[in-house]
Amino acid sequence: MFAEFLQYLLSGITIGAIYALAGLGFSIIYNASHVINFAQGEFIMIGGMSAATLTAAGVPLPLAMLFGLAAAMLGGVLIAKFTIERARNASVVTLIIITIGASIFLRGLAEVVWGKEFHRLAAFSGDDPIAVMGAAVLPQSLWVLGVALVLIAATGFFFNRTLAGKAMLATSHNRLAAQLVGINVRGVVLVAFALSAALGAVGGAVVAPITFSYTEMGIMLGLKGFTAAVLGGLGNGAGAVVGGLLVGIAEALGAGYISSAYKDAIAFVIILLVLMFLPNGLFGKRGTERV
Amino acid sequence: MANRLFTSLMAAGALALGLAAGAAQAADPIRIGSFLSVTGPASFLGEPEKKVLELYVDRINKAGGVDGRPIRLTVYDDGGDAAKAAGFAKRLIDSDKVDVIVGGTTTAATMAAVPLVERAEVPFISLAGAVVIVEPVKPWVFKTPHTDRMAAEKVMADMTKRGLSRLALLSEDSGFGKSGRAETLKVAKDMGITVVADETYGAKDTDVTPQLTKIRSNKEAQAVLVFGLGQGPAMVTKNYRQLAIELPIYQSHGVASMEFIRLAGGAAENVRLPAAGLVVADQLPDSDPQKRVVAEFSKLYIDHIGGEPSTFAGHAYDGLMLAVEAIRRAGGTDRARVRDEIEKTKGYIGTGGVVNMSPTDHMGLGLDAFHMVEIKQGTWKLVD
Amino acid sequence: MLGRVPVLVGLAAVIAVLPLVLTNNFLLNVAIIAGFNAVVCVGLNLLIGYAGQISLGHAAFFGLGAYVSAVLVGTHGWPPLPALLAGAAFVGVLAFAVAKPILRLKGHYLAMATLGIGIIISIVLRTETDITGGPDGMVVVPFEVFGIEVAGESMWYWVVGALLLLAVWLSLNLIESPAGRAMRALHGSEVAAETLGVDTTGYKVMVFVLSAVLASVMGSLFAHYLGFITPSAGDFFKSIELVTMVVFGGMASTLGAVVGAVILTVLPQFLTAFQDYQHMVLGAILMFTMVFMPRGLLPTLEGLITARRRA
Amino acid sequence: MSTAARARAAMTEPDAASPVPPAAAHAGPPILAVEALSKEFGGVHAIEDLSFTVSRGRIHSIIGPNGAGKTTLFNLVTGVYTPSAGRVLFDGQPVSGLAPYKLAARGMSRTFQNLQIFFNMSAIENVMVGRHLHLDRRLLPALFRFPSLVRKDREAKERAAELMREVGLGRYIDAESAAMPYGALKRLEIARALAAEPVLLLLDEPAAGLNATESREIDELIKLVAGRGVTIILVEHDMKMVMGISDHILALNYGRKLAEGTPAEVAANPDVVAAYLGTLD
Repeated sequence: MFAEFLQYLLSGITIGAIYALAGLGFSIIYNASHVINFAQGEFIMIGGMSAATLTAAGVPLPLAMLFGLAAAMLGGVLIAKFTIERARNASVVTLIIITIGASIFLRGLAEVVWGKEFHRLAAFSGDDPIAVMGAAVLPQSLWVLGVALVLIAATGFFFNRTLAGKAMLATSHNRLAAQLVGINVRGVVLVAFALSAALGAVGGAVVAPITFSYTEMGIMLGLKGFTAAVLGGLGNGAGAVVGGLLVGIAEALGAGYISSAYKDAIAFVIILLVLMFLPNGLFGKRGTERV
Repeated sequence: MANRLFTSLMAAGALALGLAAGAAQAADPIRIGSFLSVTGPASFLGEPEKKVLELYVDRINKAGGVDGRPIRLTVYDDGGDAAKAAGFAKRLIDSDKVDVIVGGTTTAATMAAVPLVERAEVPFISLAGAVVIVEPVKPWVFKTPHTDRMAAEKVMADMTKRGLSRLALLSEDSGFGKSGRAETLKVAKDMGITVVADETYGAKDTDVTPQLTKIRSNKEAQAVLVFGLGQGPAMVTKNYRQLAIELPIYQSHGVASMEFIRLAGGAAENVRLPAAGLVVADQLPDSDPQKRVVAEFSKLYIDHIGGEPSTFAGHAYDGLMLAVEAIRRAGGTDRARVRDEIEKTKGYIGTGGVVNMSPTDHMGLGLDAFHMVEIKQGTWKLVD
Repeated sequence: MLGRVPVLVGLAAVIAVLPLVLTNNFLLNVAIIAGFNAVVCVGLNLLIGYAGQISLGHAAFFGLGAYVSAVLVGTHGWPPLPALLAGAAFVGVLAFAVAKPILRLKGHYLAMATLGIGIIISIVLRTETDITGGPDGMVVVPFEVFGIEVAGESMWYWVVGALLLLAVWLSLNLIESPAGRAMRALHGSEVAAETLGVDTTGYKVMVFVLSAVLASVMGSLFAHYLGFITPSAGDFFKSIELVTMVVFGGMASTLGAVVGAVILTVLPQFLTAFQDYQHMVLGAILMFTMVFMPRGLLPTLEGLITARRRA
Repeated sequence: MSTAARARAAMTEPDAASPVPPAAAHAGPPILAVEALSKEFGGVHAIEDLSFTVSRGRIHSIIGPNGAGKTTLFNLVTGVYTPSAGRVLFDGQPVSGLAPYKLAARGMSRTFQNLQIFFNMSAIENVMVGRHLHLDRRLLPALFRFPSLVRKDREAKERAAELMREVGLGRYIDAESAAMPYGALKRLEIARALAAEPVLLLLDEPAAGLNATESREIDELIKLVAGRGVTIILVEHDMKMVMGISDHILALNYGRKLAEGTPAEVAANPDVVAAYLGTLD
């Protein structure tokens, strides 16, 4: 009984960590530019695909991951530079369509470069499950959790302790004021995209041994990341992380105890319930509209 | 103003489409059409199928075609979606005006196209597994792979041999998986096997541990049968090992591809499944009539496409050959005569076995061509 | 802005002349599917373009309509027309029930909620295998009404063409009426509209239900036309496709929605010629059209033409 | 009321909710009474324990330094905000908690300090939205273009054009609102509010950002409207204008009433001078 619960909980936390990384990516970009980047999932895909295909070609894993990281960051910066920056004043829907276009483009590019088949990435430290109180944990799950933890802590450090990070936060609070005190707000948008892409790419690489890599792997992960970010309150990084873990755990428990077929629906049911009572998410800023 | 623009846009679009369709009216080729799941969850079936069709059509054309007529092959990717498959079947019939269709990677795609080919009276050789495709017999529909019923029978015969009688079933929510589940339940009754767990998983699931955790907790189960195709079963197999389940695991013939072993990695060890002789060609006795055909196909595949040929590649080859032979015998592409000739196929030795069709059997394969294999050290090992 | 009459006459002329160049059933088939999409987009444009409310889950209503028809006709032996109406009623009630709580949300939160509803509905369609046939879908018999069977591409072409004209006429009528102005006003400023007596919640709900019901009706017909239906008719990608058509053609332009639907239905058919590159090309076209014409194709072209005329 | 009922009310009863006709001035209870009204935002009292009345057919001004709570008060009176405590009576009926559109149906109309123009519509369409309550608001007649609806719509358009000319926007009748200058948009809001034929009109800084000539024109306009029996509540920083046209003035500071009375009385009140006029210098 307890072993079963623990099994569900552990798989929930593992996948939740990836949602948290994706959600954090959404939040960072949202803060810098008020854009919901629907291509966030593609950064995960680029990370996963690079790691899987390059290691298969004999490249050492760290190098392959580094390449994926660089490729995703380049992709992110190019999207920011050539689309988002130019379409600053477009409506919310138009911006959504632009990022969806970018996501289709990146997926198409990946199909050309890597093909449409599924790729396998060997687990970083073997496939032998570790028994934990009756539940079995893959060593890769620990990699996912560890890497996610480090990335989240590093992101937190960047925004709270470094000048560049503080400048980005300032920009999200008041773009004009930030501009006036000499912050390069355009640069901020580029950095935000690069940072989100980096989070996604590393997340994709560590999760690939669990999920396989394929060009469509980023779609659902991206949507769940968006759910995590909204659940935590858009623009609230810590909220997105909590949101991601909540979604992951709820999903795994739901799949175990309610219905595995409805697993993917659980995240969306939660978000709808939360939005009905808290229109700005769990930790979002509440405020009355100024007229 | 914008109206005029709209008109001309529409007209230009229509015209260009018309030209694209019309430009191909050269010579008098034999038109073979295909819709395959080159992408999506069944891509590891569809992708080699496409490559094989292209390779062999090319070879036939280089060798002078069929009775001097070249083959023109049109392949569409249905992405694993049955509605898309129906759309492409319509396009093949109405726009490309094909003489015969060889395709339909999945059962769902096949079944979606069936009413269309029946209405248009186009011979259609499906590459999908479920028994519903040919039972009841549909005049214009044939298939090359073994059925799911045969797979279930083969698996349960093997279980009986090993003294196992209680089975946990985990089937995919795809057409193949659903049909496989139904057949398994039916066959189990006849063969004295009890199904003690009956779970399903989604073709695109990336985590099947919840279902497997339930099976693990089921103390009655003695063996597990996974009925699905493509990457899903590879995910199941990985999760199976992750949960350290000790029971013997069987898969269906829907994973008889090196791709499965590659994806599942070490987890695939000791998995048993029924498969066509193709994957164990070198282990077949020399007396086996298939041996020569299969060896030749494997060599060509490895030389021109690369990698190990899967049974799915073989299904596509068989389908194409059955069609070409029938056209040759019919002396042309008259659809009704081609259909009749496919139905009269006797003693055709293909990668799937020896094919003997009849008006009541549109597949023509016996259980003898189906082998139980086990995955050992990352490759296929013939069990019987 | 074009007047109502020239738009309607022009569209009617195009629909009448088009079969002359659509020389085979496949081309007619593409035109018919474009027509289906166009009608749904005309409805969706009322919601997104005019009332300013995003919906990233609209295909779910299309899919639901299709499945209600498919199930009632196929499994329960209903005649197609009552099944279509039952589907529309069901979708109408469902849309009405969800509309109030979610339409309070704004911007990205509304996008999230509609996306969630769409995905949940499509998962239900995919999962309730016993009713819907699961991911593999189900066969649907031809549409038949008053003993006449609608079958064959040319017959469907005229049916869909007539429906498109009707939808455009209704849409143009609505936007130039008090109800339509109220709906546009709440897009411009919700609080101002309220203080002028506009029941903004009521109108949001109204236009949401209206566009959902239109999608449902077209979904029902689409199922009969195709003869086969899978959950992909109502999934996330279809929703995104519909929104993209509206935004690409031009928000708050009825003709723009039609143009967007037609181009984005026909384009992928051309792009199959690019084989492996087709998704890259589609993505690039979407991105750069929206970057350089953020208002969409038709409004931007109209703007250019007016500017040139003035110059 | 449920959404269902609201939607139905909006769609199916075109005339049930038409406003009170311009009432007999100077009769009956005060048109507006505010009783012990409070509004808090996260612990901060924007309005605190405020009471006052507005009698019919007069120009009633509200003054106070920035942050005194004037706009909050407008939002409370028009139903945009719900009060934390206290109540608002409109025409003798308690209306706190009613949606703005219902207050509009009872004859209340307003303009905004920060423009709330429907920039996605033409100028004349903006004014026509103001006629909303007097038109056929149902869906079906709209979809099928019932002749009666078309006829009333045409009349509404003529009336809107007339109103635009009245407020001095004659040359913008065919303009897109997005292309109009600031001063013209201020008037457009007034024309739009007047189109509703309100009994009570709340103007939130109608002269802000306008030059002296434009200010004077707005001044004349307000007097003209008041002259027709519409009660006006005015929030304005332009003291000259306020002192010139108001019958009655309410001075606020930090959400509380500082003083009340005729312009002369308020101007002479030492508290007001200290809190407000003093800062003007």
